[in-house]
Amino acid sequence: MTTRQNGRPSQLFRNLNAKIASIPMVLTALVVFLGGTAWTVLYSFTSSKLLPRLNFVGLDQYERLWAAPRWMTAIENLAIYGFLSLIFSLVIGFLLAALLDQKIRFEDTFRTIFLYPFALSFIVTGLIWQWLLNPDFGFQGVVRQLGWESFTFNPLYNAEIVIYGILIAGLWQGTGLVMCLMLAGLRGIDEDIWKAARVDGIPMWKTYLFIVIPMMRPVFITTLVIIASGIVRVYDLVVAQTSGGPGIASEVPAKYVYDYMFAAQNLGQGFAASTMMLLTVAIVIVPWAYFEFGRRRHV
Amino acid sequence: MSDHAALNVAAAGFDAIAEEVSGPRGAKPRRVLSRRNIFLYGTLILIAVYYLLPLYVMFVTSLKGMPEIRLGNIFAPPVEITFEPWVKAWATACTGLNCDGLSRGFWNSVRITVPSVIVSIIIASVNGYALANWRFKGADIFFIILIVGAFIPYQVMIYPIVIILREMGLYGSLWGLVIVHSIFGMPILTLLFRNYFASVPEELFKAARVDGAGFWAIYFKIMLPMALPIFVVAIILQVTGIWNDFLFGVIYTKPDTYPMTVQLNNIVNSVQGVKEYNVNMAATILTGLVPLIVYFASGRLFVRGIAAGAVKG
Amino acid sequence: MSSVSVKDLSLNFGHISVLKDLNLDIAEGEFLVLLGPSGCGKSTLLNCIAGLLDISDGQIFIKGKNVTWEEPKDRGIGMVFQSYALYPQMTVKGNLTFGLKNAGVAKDEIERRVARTADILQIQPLLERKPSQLSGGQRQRVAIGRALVRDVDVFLFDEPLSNLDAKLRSELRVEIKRLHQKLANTMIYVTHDQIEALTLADRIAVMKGGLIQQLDTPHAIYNHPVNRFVAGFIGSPGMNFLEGQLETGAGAVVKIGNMPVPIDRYVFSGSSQQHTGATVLGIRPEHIAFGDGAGAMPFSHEVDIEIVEPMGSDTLVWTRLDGQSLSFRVEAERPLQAGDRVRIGFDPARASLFDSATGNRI
Amino acid sequence: MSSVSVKDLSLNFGHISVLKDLNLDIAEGEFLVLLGPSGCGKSTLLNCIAGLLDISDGQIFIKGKNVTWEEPKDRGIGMVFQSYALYPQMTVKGNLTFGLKNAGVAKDEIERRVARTADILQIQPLLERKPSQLSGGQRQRVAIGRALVRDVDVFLFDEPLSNLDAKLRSELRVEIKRLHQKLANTMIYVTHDQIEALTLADRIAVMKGGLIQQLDTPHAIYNHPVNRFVAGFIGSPGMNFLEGQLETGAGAVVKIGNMPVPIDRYVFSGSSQQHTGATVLGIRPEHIAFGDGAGAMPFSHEVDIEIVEPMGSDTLVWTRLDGQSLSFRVEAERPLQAGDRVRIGFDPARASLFDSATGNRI
Amino acid sequence: TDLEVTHWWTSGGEAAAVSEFAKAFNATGNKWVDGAIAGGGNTARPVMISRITGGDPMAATQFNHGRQAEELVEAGLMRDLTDLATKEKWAEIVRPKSLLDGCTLDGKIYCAPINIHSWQWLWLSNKAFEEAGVPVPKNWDEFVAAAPALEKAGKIPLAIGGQPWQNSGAFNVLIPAIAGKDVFLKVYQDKDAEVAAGPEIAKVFKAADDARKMAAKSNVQDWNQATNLVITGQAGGQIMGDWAQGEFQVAGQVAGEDYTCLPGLGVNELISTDGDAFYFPKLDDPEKTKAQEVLASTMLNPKTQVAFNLKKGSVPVRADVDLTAANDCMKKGLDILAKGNVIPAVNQLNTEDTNNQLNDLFVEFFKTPSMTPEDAQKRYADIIAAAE
Ligand SMILES: Nc1ncnc2c1ncn2[C@@H]1O[C@H](COP(=O)(O)OP(=O)(O)OP(=O)(O)O)[C@@H](O)[C@H]1O
Ligand SMILES: Nc1ncnc2c1ncn2[C@@H]1O[C@H](COP(=O)(O)OP(=O)(O)OP(=O)(O)O)[C@@H](O)[C@H]1O
Ligand SMILES: [Mg+2]
Ligand SMILES: [Mg+2]
Repeated sequence: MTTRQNGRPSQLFRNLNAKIASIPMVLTALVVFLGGTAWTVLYSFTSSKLLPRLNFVGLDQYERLWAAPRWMTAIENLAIYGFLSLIFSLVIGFLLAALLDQKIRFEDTFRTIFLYPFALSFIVTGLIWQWLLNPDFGFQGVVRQLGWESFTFNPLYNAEIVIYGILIAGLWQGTGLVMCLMLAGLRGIDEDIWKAARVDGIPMWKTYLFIVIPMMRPVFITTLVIIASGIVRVYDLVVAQTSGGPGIASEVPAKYVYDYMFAAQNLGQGFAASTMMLLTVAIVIVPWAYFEFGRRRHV
Repeated sequence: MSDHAALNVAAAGFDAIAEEVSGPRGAKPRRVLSRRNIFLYGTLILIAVYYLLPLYVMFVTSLKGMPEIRLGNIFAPPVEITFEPWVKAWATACTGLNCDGLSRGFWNSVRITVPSVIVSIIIASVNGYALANWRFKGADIFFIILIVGAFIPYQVMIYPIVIILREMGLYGSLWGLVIVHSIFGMPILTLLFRNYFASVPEELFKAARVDGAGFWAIYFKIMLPMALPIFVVAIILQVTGIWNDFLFGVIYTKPDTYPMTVQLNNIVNSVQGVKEYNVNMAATILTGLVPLIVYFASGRLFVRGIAAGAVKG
Repeated sequence: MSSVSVKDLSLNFGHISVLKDLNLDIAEGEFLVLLGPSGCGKSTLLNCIAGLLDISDGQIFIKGKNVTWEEPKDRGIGMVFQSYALYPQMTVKGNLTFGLKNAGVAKDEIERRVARTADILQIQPLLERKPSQLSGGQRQRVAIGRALVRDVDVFLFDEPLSNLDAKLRSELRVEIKRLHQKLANTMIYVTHDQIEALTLADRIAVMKGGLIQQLDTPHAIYNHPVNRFVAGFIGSPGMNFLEGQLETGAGAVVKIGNMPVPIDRYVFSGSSQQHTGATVLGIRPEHIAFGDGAGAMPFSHEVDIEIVEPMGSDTLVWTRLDGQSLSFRVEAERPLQAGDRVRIGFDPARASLFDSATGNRI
Repeated sequence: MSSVSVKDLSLNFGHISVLKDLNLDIAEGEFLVLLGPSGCGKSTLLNCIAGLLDISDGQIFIKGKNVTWEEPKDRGIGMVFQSYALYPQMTVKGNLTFGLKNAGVAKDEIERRVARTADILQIQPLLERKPSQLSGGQRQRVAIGRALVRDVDVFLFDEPLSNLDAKLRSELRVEIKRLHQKLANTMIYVTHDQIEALTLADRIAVMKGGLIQQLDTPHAIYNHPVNRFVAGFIGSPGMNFLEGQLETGAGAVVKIGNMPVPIDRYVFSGSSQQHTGATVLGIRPEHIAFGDGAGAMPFSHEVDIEIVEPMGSDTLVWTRLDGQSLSFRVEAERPLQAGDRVRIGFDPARASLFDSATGNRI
Repeated sequence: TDLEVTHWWTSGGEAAAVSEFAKAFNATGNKWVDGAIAGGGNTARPVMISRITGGDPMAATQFNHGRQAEELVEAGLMRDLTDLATKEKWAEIVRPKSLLDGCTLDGKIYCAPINIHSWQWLWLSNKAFEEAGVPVPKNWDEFVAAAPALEKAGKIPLAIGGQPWQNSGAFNVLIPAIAGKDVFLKVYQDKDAEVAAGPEIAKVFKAADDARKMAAKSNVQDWNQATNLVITGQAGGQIMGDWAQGEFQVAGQVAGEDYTCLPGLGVNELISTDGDAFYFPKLDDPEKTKAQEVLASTMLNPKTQVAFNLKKGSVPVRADVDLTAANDCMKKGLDILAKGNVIPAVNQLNTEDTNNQLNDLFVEFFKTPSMTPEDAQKRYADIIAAAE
């Protein structure tokens, strides 16, 4: 190893500019995300109320969390909402993209129509759909006015199905982006694959199902990350549409966190809840992120 | 042409003549109203109606008077068009003692959005560039943390960020808010930029290094001019995201500088007797107008940019 | 009966006319190569024949049947693509059988055909692998297999070898040739590599700008190109072109600068009398004699060697004649160096003359 | 003094060792070609020399100066990339001057150098165009110009021609050769095209798996490959390999099947006594005589023609000897057909013998 | 000097009341910068807390006094008003004394109480009962009995907004009304879980069960939307604090004529002494610090107190003001107050955490018909047992 002494400069100062330029990212990652998370986890073991204080109470906050019916409802809702919204966004987004990919006229117009809700915030989305689903003025009211008196479509006021009412709004807002991603993915598929399938006499739907979709794996993964990160954080939509009601039927974890941190002034409880959320996310995401971004190198 | 070939042509010519009379010729006829087209466009139009309905209802409602709303059908066009809700939403709706509607919030939103978009995009694009092209040791770890950070509910971070900003002495200033937006825009934007710059041929980067360009020279002179599509995507995402933000806007500003969304919330949630749906809808449309215009104007670029940056995992 | 026949085919993309009134007849069992520079419409023509593009005008017959409006799968064709276009998530076997299953072919028949195909292409050991686990050459073989297994009469190849490296390319070229000898199917093969065209084809259609320039046997195209474009496109190292003046009359000559090249033994396509004036004389590097033999040629001259390019099996030497660049081929063993002065010569009977203005052979 | 010198260079990507203890000395003004199959580490080596990759171990000297840890710009090199890597948003002139401006070269000096470079490469009319408005060959020229304008001693080329079509490739090859003759700079040129290597190189380094297999003149590499890999890699159409048994003693022979090939005139690299047993005999297609001359050769045999590949200037004929595939080259004019029975022969002195197990020349 | 004041009073009556403060403060030559945040305390409080802890505080901010701001005071972020209070003799003029106690920590006063609110009111629409053909009830039991008639007339018997605090609030009103003051104190002051699980509270749950059946059809969110249902005669009644009176007033309705108010639900005439208070975060700017004092004393100024409370529908914190302008309902309240029939406010007894748990429980109870009163009571007792 004589060469090592041959003036190999310190690794620290190689690409110094790149490192300097990355400081905002490094700080954000370390101080805000990692630090903030660690801070949150730490205080979840305390009985902090309005202000964070280090009076440790062990796992009390967690015990209480898992005994709280509202938390359980929130988890259940997130599971239903998350699962369905994942499935439906992907399916609808893909179907829309596939429709638009048929060399249709006015593609731009249709695409813009499907995409524009994405420009609106969840708050606005929630408000619109609250209004459309209002039993007196909305769909139900209109159908009843048309003479079908017994028609009932009242998701926001029926605890059993309220989460689906939120899902409708969420899908309306988000599928456009999914469509866009899928469309980009479809356009990236080698034209020859389509030709090969046509020569083989494979019907269109089979080509999509068995050939194209499996080829779009990276697009699906990117999309999945984007949708999933939105789902975990879903809050504004629920607040704007139902405020968690009726009762606690449409509570979600992020709202639980928020309410306990600020309304109930029980930071410890809020932090415990958010730690649980983070833990779940981490279990799913970290291995994936490592696999996806950590190991692969672009040559 | 050799004889051999000429013979072939002649022989084939005879076969063909008989068929030519009967057989199909030219482009395959395509009926405009084929079953496929009816299905395709039918479906598309139906879905388009579904997507447009809320916008339509908002718009129609905002042009009606309250009595008409209470009695009528939300889908019916207004019998009597009134612009009063718009005027009220923009200029006179009250929150507490402030009765100037959304008007004040508009410029506040602009003042918040413009620097936030610029700063967050600069930071993210430099990050993406450093990650894609200068891969120094450990960079990926930070990136993974960043990506995982995209899943953290914003609410959880309010406290830590309040503390961080307080320690930096930036709490309550515009720059504090800009930093917050940069932080929360960073994961997705960095991902976009990183993917985009990774798709730029590495040789270009190498050529620039041989040409003696350093980190910044390559960024500004080589990468930036080529990254237009992805910048469009980033700008669109950030403009809409920051414009639509409520949580940070309300926490990190003051009444004088409340963005439009906060005022929208105030108008919509300050119920005075009955809900004035028409004013709410007008206010909602007004607030959403900027992002909507951005989308309608640049949808095509958005799709192209997405294709360039987002899809390559 | 011709196997594939294209009549007055036109194809436009919007306002751009890509193929113009094209006619082509391919005999049963013939190996036809479509050769031409990039963008000349080769793939477009192939796609029209396959039914993958809707033509604008004209008719297409396959085995005497008018298939102008038929779906690709009903045309009795198999196609091999440049990028292989294998279904990446299916095994090799899956790739081979997917089309057959769709067509409802019976199970044991599928097995039989897969076995036969795998046998012909020697891909049995690969049947359970995914395309990503194959080398380029293996992928190409599987792509051919996918066409083969369909048991069709006409094979269409769209630059099937251009993604491979030179070594593999020459190996697979031989395999395709063997395959054709074994199967005796009609094959239409698109390439822009003239070596492939020359080695594989029964006949070559040289295309340019959506038109067929020349349709003939490799030999005819190589030795009697109808115009300067074809002459230059075929042959590597390429034909030398020398600008000159054709002077007919007593002892017709082409004057290169002030050197007269006697062309009385040249066979004009029309009558030589029609042509005088600016002419291009084309002569292939291997038809230029050098050293001892050169002096015996009807035309010979002394030149300075500029560049020597040893190519292993032989050596290409660059020189200038009347200031115009000229290359000739010598055996690898000749000890030549840049700067040497040597005598070269050629027989104008082996040359081609083209009209300077139109580029057509005269 | 050697111009570029690489000592014990190693490079690992993570756990994968790509270059292993590599040594290389390149003389002033030499044209060295790095040749090898895809993935063998050619580009990696070039990038190490250019300073674009951090090496794991070893040292690099350019003009006697240890540049192991220098920045690329400080190494006095110019580099030309496979994909041209022109800055798409700058004009040609912008591309040429970018590096000079970065280095703070004075304005009139920049103008002077650009003018000179444009002159050498004849790209004056293109200076104001954007790369997207250039043809492939023009882009390549600009890419070379970008290296040229830097006025450096060492040029690095990474497969600069592989994106071009065959015609253009052979033209530009000649231009690069001319350029080298004019500038007399040191050039290191990466390619996997053996024709390029043979025509351009003063010396060729044949690489495989991160190791240099043979470093020698084109002639030596073509005629005396050190192992079967080099032998097979160089030459197109490729060398024929015939498996056989080496039997030494009175009149050494290699037995191909039951045909004895006398090899008493073959020059062994070591002592022939050391070798017996399984041996591969390599013979190039152009060294196989055919027809009248064949009988006179030390070894000759009658074979059936399987495939005839006319390649324009000459024809490649495929046959079998002892069931093993064998090709030989004949002039284009010979009227041969598959199925013909002919006599072929060769002089074992022109063959190469390899150990079957190790592949090394014996 | 400009002072920014944050609060969440954005309904019609509330805004009118706030403007009285602003007018009075502006009259002192300063300027009231209004920082209303709509959406109730849950939206506004995080903003306030963040800004105070973040070091960019407003000049004054509303909090329900009680325990909400305790920690901020302990952290030294709030201004000590003791000097001002001594000078202006708050201890003497503010009644009941418990209000000032709520502002006091370690003998120092940190906030200015501005009104007395009581929760224990049942508001009834005379018009609704007229249309249903039944007399206006005089107490809870009559009200429950009248429910079927109201329903038949197509009216919602009881209007309750969907927000959690309205549901738990209604329940907390039912406790003293049905089970009496002692039980109320045992549960909330002593946190006696046994009582909470006992038969007295079971009766309250029965009543709550009635209430939720009557409220099944009320589809509104905000409390004032619910009040509006009563004002327009679409609903029979609403259990809501005295702030509802502001809405009746804004709508131009007259107590006794258009609507009827029953304190303590007409059963036990008790009222609580909730109240709003303003806190004054510490500021660096001495000008503003001085102005804060002016603001505090303006708020407690007798004239401002009257003007504000008349609009707000609450009772002034000082006894020495002229309330002849007060209406029927407010007078009833003043009477009860004078008699001393007061109970402490739930807010003062419970932490926000406990309140929030109660909110969760009752919003679920009121909106989930399948949840039995027994189950709910069990959970109720658990929450009381765990409360501090
Ligand atoms: N979908 C299309 N729309 C418009 N023009 C097209 C389309 N497809 C091909 N073209 C044009 O038609 C011409 C012929 O294209 P084609 O693909 O047939 O060329 P090619 O001979 O196969 O070239 P290559 O050797 O590069 O594959 C080109 O000029 C091309 O630009
Ligand atoms: N950044 C990298 N990380 C890991 N492995 C790499 C990287 N770059 C190259 N390699 C590996 O190093 C080996 C040599 O690569 P290199 O690019 O030098 O090959 P090459 O000889 O230039 O091939 P080609 O002719 O295809 O350009 C390859 O096996 C490649 O997979
Ligand atoms: Mg093509
Ligand atoms: Mg390489």
